Amino acid sequence: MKTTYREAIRAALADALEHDERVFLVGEDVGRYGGCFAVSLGLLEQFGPERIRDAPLSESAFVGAGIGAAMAGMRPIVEIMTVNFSLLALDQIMNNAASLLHMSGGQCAVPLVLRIPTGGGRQVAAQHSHSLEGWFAHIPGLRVVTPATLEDARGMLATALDDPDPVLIFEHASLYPMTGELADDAGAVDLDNAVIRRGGTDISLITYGGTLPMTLEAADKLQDAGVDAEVVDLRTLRPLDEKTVLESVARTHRAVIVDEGWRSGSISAEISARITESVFYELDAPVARVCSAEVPMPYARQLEQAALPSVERIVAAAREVVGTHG
Amino acid sequence: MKTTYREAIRAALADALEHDERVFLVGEDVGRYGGCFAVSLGLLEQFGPERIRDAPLSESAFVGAGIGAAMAGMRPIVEIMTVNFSLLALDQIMNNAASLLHMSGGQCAVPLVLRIPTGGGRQVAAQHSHSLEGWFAHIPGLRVVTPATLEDARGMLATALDDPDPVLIFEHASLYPMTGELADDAGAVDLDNAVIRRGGTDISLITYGGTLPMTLEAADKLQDAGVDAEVVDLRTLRPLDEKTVLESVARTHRAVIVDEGWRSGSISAEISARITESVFYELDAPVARVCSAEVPMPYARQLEQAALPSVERIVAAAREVVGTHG
Amino acid sequence: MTTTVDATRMLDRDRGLDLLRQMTLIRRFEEKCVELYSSGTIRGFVHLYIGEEAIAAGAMRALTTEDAIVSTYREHGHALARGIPARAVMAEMFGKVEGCSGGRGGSMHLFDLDTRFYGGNAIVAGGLPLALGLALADSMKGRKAVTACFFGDGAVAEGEFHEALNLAALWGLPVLFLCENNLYAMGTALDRAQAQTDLALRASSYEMPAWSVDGMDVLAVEDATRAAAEAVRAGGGPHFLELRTYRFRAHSLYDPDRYRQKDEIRQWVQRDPLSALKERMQAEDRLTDDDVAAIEQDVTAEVADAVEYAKAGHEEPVTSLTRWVYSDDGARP
Amino acid sequence: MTTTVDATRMLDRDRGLDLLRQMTLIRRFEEKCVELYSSGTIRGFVHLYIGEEAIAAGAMRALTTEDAIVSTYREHGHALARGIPARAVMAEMFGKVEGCSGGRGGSMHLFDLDTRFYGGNAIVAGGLPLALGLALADSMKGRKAVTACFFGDGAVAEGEFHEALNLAALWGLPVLFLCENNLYAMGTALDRAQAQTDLALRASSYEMPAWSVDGMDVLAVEDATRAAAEAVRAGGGPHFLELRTYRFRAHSLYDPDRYRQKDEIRQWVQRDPLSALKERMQAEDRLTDDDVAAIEQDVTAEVADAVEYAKAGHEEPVTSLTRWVYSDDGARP
Ligand SMILES: Cc1ncc(C[n+]2csc(CCOP(=O)(O)OP(=O)(O)O)c2C)c(N)n1
Ligand SMILES: Cc1ncc(C[n+]2csc(CCOP(=O)(O)OP(=O)(O)O)c2C)c(N)n1
Ligand SMILES: [Mg+2]
Ligand SMILES: [Mg+2]
Repeated sequence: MKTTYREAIRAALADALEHDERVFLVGEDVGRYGGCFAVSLGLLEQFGPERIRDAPLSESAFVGAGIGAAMAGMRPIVEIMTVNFSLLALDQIMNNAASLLHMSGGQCAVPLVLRIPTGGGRQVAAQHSHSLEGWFAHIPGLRVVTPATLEDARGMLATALDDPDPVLIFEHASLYPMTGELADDAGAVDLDNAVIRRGGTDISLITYGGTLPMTLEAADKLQDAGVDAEVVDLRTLRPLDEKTVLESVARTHRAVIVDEGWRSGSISAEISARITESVFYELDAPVARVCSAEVPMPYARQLEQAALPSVERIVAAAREVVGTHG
Repeated sequence: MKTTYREAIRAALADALEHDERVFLVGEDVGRYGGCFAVSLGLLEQFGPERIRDAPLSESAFVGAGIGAAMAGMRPIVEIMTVNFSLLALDQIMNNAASLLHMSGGQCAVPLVLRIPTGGGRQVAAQHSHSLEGWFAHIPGLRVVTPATLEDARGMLATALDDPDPVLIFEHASLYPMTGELADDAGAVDLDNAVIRRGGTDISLITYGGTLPMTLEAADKLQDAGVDAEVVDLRTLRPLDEKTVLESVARTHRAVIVDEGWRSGSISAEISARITESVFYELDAPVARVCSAEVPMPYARQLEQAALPSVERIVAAAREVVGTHG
Repeated sequence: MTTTVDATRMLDRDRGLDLLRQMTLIRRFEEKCVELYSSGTIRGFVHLYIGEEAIAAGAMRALTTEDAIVSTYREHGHALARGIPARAVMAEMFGKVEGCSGGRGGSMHLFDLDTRFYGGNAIVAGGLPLALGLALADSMKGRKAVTACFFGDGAVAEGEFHEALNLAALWGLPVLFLCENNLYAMGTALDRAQAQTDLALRASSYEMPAWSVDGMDVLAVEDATRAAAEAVRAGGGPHFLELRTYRFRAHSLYDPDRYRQKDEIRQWVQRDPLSALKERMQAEDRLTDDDVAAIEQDVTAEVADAVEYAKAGHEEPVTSLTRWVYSDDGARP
Repeated sequence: MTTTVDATRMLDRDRGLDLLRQMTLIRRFEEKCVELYSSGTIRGFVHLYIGEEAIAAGAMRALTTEDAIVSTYREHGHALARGIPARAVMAEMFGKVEGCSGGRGGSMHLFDLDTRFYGGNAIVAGGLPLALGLALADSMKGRKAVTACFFGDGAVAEGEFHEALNLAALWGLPVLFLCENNLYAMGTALDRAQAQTDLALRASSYEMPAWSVDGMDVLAVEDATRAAAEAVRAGGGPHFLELRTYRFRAHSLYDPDRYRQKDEIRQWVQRDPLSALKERMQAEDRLTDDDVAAIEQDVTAEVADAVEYAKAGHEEPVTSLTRWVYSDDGARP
């Protein structure tokens, strides 16, 4: 069936709401408005205001309420309109959602799902263009996933709802219109493994979320330049599927990490560090990174484009690493 | 003169308040109570309630007020009682303090100083033991410093106040009672350079803040074991003084990074990544890290001690890297 | 209590013409923005002020150049009424170096320190704490300035609203809170967001003088703002005005506006602040058709000029991408 | 309005003895904690409830086992009064596996899901949003439960307080907010933190029934809590009680308590809730010296037993350090 990333998530939401009465959706404008990215459009009519709950502008309160409801046996899906506003709920996320299970000696599990649109590229400037998913992955107790395909958009929610612990699903806003074929019986997918989206022998391009499409495109361009690149989609940023990444690098002996986060202290640094720690002697060249420039996102188009990862920057970095400047 | 880390900071505060009328201190219990770590004890009596301002429990409001006052030409020093509560002000820190200068095309500089006690080790459990200074260093627009000596405790504040941009000073709570000699004329110190606290030829131990003392102790232990370790104190986590770190590693060809932050996505990962990117061919062994276990801090003493970096763990990691298990 | 217009001032034709021109400029400027957005010249988020012009025009006329302004992402009207040249605002929408934020802010982040316009802020309620600080700085420096802080009804639910109003009242800061209550926060109606829908009552629970004003009546807005600002300036501590208004367009140029009844919109459009002022002036023989035509011509020319200026502006080279992340490169004031 | 004690109920001797025993247990338990803290057996932060016992004892007696509790870091009294065994609480203070949080929480994080005690929370106001969620879950599941949420006067300044009260009222959630107003947030007196010092008035601005209660009168607390809880249970939406009290000791065992007048403390100590109840019962011939002696003996034995139990408890091996970070290792309920 032909569908979009947006529709795939909506279908996953409808599924969950239909098959599990403990599930409900809460967030700003998820109901009457239909979601600021139209993801939940129509769900209010289908499931009613009890289960599709519009919340006031109170990020900390409704995220915390989701945590409390999860502790009491519900399976809340809380949407934070965009990651840019998640900072207002960070205390609830780190000090409660991520800590309660441990603080209570295993009593208070928090089966909460947070859906958080993320990413830049739409010229909405410094306060509305954050890519913080890799940053959230620093927090023990959380599971952080980044669907980058229609299958994952359709399948990660169900698995996240089955997880007894808090799962943050970061949806890159640029992916919502992504269109493609999806199996009619597409369903739950695992959240444990990174996946090799494209096999290759010369270099491993490691990425996730919003930058997967451009990384695949870069791999094609590299092919033309005689570089056979493997593309690894991390899918889950916490806990990292180190094994798949390390095995890929051990095969290709070279790696470039593509990450929309600001470079310093990004998840790309963690991956680079782990590669060095585990397969150092397999490396034929230093691990390289293609990240966002360390700047609050500027509005002007040419500046924003220069700040973000791009096919050109990925290709250049990869060629540098394989040493083929042909 | 004999003094403590706590007194050195208090002296720096008194100095600044005395010599610059634009300077004032605001935070929870900084006045009447004297600061929850007694750092500002006596300042209210000396400078009055206009300049030593007790704030209600409203982290977002008084941090934001500090930003606004800085924009209007004051030099506010805002104390967040501990880093554990800084999450409540993170929106103001990232979306305003760090972004306003850029968003305004260079018009709105924010000469704000945030003082933030940080760190674990006192058995105050999951919500009161965070070490997030390395995590804050991910944010462009901020300067993040971590005084680990009496000289830096005394001298970093003045330089931070001279900085036209926001500076976060993270004071590790375990350092407050640290006692030692300080020159009577001790004053401002630079915030640009990492410093080699102990010269060595076999391996570089790279650390900052609360873990500097144990790292120096570990270096002594290693000396006894025939390993001559160099100890680099980063001092500033953003922007990183890459040069000093890379030069040290280029000399010793081996590195262990010691960081109290949770391992995944910590600043130690960034340093490891930069070492690989820049001096890969100088490395005789993979870079190693000694960080905190990825767990919300447990209360029980033996568990907390096991979660934190320690002299033993540093020594073991260093010996592993130099391959001398003698 | 609702303020009533002092009739004697209505007799002032210049005042009426000034306000009419200001509101018309904002209206035509934004209509042009819609065009330019459709043609792809202006990008990002654009939040129109159409229907709410009386607030910016009336409030700014009651403030002095010493006063400071904190605004939101719906701030074209505030910026223009404060006196930021239409050229600089339009160039910002184009992302040009000549823009009031050097092209780095865009529609949601208009800044101009010459007029003490401390920017559009795109985090709902994020500007309130900044306003406290600006006011605190002014009072510590002995300036008699007022910090006027604009925000919407939706911001009232945020924790920062509560923290800021409490702190402003507690410290007696010279802040004038101007709440533009247009009855909706995106698709969420006021009564679906607030347990207490009387926002002036909400504010007065902080022991701060607060009252509601007809935000469609530019004269009422100016008078109320002047009265409140004078009280603040006189040391009366923070004051709060709820300005009752309505946005005639969708939340942003992204928004299909599915959540409002066409009837409701129609009724409010009948209270268009521009028409209201015109009718009032005409009824009192203070406005001729020629006046209206002159204003329209004048404003249309100003907007056209702004567009030309913006078109002719320069794109910042990507080589200076990381400029202004830190002040080292010259921003130090 | 302040509730008055219904005299007929005062005649119930068992009720008086029960409340007296409960308050005495909390008092002696904490006095023992001070000893153990000085000797280094108990570590970390310890916030004493001494002086405030009437609130925990009275409120918990008015709640049912179906109800849920959300507490703060000053929660020894809440935990004991809710029925968590002194043994489990003391073992937690010792950091032993047998502790009610497995030794991972300590004094500030006592948890017991068997009694629906959802924990001490050490972030001021951090528990309020959790209470909304518990209440929402109970109401969606059709349970007639009330979520009782304790917090201090200092929490009222936090943004989360505002967001939580608004949301609870807006959604009509079955939450009973119990504000323990002991006049200080660490060293900051109420009137130096709140522009609105009448906390019940502050709460009622959210259109929620709210009243103040003498928190030193255990009977008044129980009656008021019962009345409010019944109203909530009956579908009356959230209610708020301001419980006026005072902590006899410093904020924590770290605090030198420089900011309070000795006189003020002395006056409040004269209103010690334990003595107050004793005197009242004695005046009505409902209490003999033997009763008091029996309670003291009984409680002392319980505390001693708790200490023995805690001492005999086990330390979790460091090999299981990362247990409970995720549920995989068995926590899934
Ligand atoms: C903290 C935060 N949450 C969510 C948003 C997304 N958002 C932008 S405007 C808006 C509605 C604000 O409504 P209101 O305050 O009434 O202002 P109006 O748009 O009506 O002028 C929302 C939800 C945001 N910008 N900031
Ligand atoms: C968000 C946050 N800020 C600061 C602190 C530090 N702190 C712990 S208790 C406390 C005072 C709280 O006072 P109140 O709410 O009145 O409760 P009480 O201690 O009087 O029972 C403070 C400031 C904290 N734990 N959380
Ligand atoms: Mg609105
Ligand atoms: Mg208190």
